[in-house]
Amino acid sequence: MNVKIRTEKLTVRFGNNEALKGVDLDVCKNSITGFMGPAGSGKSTLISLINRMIDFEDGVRIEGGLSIDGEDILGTSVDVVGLRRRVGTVFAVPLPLPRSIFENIAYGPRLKGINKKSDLDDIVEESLKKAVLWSEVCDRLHVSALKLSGGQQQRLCLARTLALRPEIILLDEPCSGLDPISTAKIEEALNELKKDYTIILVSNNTKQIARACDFAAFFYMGTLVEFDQTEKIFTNPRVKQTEDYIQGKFG
Amino acid sequence: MSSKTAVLKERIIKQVLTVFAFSSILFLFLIFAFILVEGLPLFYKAGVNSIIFGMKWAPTKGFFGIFPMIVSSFLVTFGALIIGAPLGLGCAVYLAEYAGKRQKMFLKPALELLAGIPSVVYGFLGVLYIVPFIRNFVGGSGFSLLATSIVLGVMILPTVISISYDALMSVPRSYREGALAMGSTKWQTTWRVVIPSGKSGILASCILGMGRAVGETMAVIMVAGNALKIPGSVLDPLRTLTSNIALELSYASGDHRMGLFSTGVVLLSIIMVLNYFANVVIRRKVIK
Amino acid sequence: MRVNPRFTDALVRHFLNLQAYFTVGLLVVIVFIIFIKGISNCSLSFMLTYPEDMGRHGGIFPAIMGTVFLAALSIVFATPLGLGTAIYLTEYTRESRLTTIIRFGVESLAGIPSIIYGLFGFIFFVIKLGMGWSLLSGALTMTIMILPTIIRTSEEAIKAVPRNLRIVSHSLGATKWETTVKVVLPSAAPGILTGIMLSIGRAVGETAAVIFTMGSSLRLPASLMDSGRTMAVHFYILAREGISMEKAYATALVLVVSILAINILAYYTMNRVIAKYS
Amino acid sequence: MRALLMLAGLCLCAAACGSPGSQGASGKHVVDIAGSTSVMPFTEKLAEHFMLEQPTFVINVQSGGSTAGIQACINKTVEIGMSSRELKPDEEKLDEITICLDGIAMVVHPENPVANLTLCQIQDIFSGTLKNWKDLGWVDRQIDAVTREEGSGTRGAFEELVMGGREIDDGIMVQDSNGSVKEVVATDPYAIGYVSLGMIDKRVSAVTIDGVRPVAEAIKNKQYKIVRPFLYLTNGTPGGDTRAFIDYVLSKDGQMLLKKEGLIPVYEF
Repeated sequence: MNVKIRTEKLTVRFGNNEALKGVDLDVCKNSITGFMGPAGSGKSTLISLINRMIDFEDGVRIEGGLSIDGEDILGTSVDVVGLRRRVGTVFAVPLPLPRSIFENIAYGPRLKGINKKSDLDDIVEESLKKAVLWSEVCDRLHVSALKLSGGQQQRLCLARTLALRPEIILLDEPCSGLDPISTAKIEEALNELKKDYTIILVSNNTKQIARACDFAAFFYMGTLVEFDQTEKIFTNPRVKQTEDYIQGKFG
Repeated sequence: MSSKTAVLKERIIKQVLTVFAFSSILFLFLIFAFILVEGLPLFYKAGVNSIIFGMKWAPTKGFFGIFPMIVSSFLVTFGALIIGAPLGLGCAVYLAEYAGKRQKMFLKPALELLAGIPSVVYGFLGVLYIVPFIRNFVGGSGFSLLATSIVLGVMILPTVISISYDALMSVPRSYREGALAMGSTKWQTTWRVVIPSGKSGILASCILGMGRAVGETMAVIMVAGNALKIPGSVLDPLRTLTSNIALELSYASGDHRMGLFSTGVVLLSIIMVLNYFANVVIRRKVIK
Repeated sequence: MRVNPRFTDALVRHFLNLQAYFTVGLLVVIVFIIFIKGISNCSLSFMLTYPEDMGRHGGIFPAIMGTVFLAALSIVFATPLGLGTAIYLTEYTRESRLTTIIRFGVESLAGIPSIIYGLFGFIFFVIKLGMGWSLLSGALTMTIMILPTIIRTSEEAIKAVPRNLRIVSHSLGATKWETTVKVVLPSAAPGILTGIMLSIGRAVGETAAVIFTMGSSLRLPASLMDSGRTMAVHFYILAREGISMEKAYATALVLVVSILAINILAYYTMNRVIAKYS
Repeated sequence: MRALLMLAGLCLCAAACGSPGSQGASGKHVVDIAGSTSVMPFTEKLAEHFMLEQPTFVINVQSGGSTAGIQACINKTVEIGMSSRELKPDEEKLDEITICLDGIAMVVHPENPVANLTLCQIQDIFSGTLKNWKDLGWVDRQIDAVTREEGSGTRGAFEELVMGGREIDDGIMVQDSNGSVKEVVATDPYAIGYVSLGMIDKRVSAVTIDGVRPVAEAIKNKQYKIVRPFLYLTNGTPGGDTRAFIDYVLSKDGQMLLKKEGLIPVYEF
């Protein structure tokens, strides 16, 4: 098994409130790992550590280690901007920038210094195709992204992340506001993408985790309760809490 | 671009922006420094009392008393408040509580445009219409405390209206609904619930209006008559601190000029105190 | 006798309504007087010709240009400073003692009356720095005077940009500055523009601070170090010295119409912003 | 937006430079003049005519007051300072040139029937002891007297030549230029003030003082005593361009122009 992301005794405190309590976790390369758990369980906090978006929060204290490819990413000397180009993020609500579809996707590549029109054209087409959106928007790339439907916007966000050519993709409850058809399309896209990327999917929807993920992690109150292959977790959980959560007894 | 240069660039940008942000402090410091450096020596030379409480202003003969001007500045300020505040508050209450959406869309910008009219235009119209009116129908030369108060009263309207309007609008809807649900009429609700809740903002609007009136210059020079005595009635001419500076600055040299800067020091102090009070009042509201 | 509250309510409503329309009426009357008295002397040639005999005859071309130069220069100086300050306050720092001090500075500058700016500009730029009565002295003084307006409106506009847009930009690997320039400022542009236009209006209408720093030469300023006269100053001198009431009204008309136009444009832009975010 | 503004600014600059008014600025003949608000209007007029004759010259005329003009001249910020008062001892290092004499006239509203005042009555009015027109044989109405501000050359001359040591009362209205004094007198029927003789037109009427009319004749034969010189000041002997303008002012054309404005020329041609 090829470890991409590893956490060691990772603890995060917001003031007096412990959001993560000593989490040890290995995320495998070229797989989809699902994070599940009720609200406030710490799964989103872990995500925001991996892309260091946690820097925008006040009063955070972090202990323990977090590494990508064996390289620590929590230190102060880490090149955060470079890190975020390696770790793409799709947020819970679709957040297109107020500009055209094309420019949304070209935003990341342009920041990297890619400005040649033909290069950008290629990247945009490739990313949209991977996000299963190309056929729907190929004839109106210069229309404002705000004009797309919610499901299309979320796939646009996925495409925008792919255009960065990242190694890791974090999806923070990407389907929470979407209809079943759009959700299916996103899951379809993810299944194709795992060949090239390491994907982490955060979801409240246990069925989605069961459908889409190779591995699943269950968080509760900041603790990693159980982590294993999806099949095992869903058929034969070791901990009672996990079983209750999967069966919908709380959450 | 390598990440190192990117980090460096960010750091430089942040430093430049910090410098920019401190420019306001720097300017404030420079203004105070230069007004004080030019104005304070005279307080030593002539004595604080003989300036602030001195009754006689004849700087070329060594008299630097600006007490009458301090009094006059306050007189016109209160005069402006007496004329401008009720009208302004009425407008604000109407806008916030009574006006319909369409009416508001027309009234609000129209009232704010009053702030855009240059002060010289107010002064000009004051000289041409208000001063002769007072001379012909009330008495005196027309250049008077009354004329100045009217002109300034109109000039502070936009300040009073917009700030007390904001204060009234920030009173939560639930307060109004609660009172209306108990069977109060609109006016009872406004008078007993909304206005008391917006009290501090309304007070702040009046204090800031006072600041505007104390600081106004050109319009005042044109209608005040600029006599050096403390006015004995509303029909007497008077000279404010601001107009003293503007009237004589171009002719002054030596101690005379210092005297005008001393006037500036006193004016600046009054303004800072007013602003401080306005801030205190507003902050108290925020804390509440 | 008890007064029926409904009756009081209706009475008060009408009274307040009257007050509001009376106040708007003041604006209408002011503009109307200026218009009626000024229009007969105001023509294109009035705006494009040079004054003669101290302004008793001829036009106000140099005063219009003086106004344009002064406003343009002060905006060119004040916008980077003001926008930079606003960006610093909103994007680059958290609320702290430092920001309290900076905000205190901005608020204080906003409260200082224009005659104090005139005094300061006169002693500092005109005399101590030896710039004399000049376009440059006037523009620098005006810069400080309009700075608070630009800072406040820009800050409001920048704050109104949804936080999520910044998060997205950062997640795509943008630095803070890239996020600010590419995402935040374009979204805040209309609000910033409003502030700039209000400042232009302020510079155009100002007299006290300008007359002691830019002087009152009626000639067209040919360089930054030349003295000049703005429309407001020209109008003040025409009216106050009784040089020509006709020309004074005509100048006032040009002055008031341009200020109203600038302000109306500013409100229009601002409303578009409000519509966009609500 | 900024770029747009700058562009607009540049266009305007270009347009401005193309216009005839500033063409001279690129040439060498610039003379800066500043000082007394009393002398300013006349200098402005002289400059206008001079520049018509000599298109390569640019004469910048600023008001600001006698003292400011003298200071500016000492600092060499201007070539010529204008003054409507005599120099004080510490200012005497400047060279002074009298360009003309100016009478100070007492003016009232044209509807005012009071046509003559004694010097003593004027003193009483301005020292605040004589307050009602009734005492001068007109209606029972307060006198709205207007004086000039402290530091003004005209006020200085008025205090010296009329008040004779008595102080101007604090209750008297103050205006800061000849024009604004005239404006008050022209609009207020009960006002009285003093202005430069050259300012008088049909909107105000000048009263006789002790029976003497304030006209050029009376000033020349020394009957009318409220007279002061208008001075041009230079720091050292004036150079070419400055000299050329001063020569014009003292020439027949210049002096005739001043005479036409109601001032008393120093040279007769």
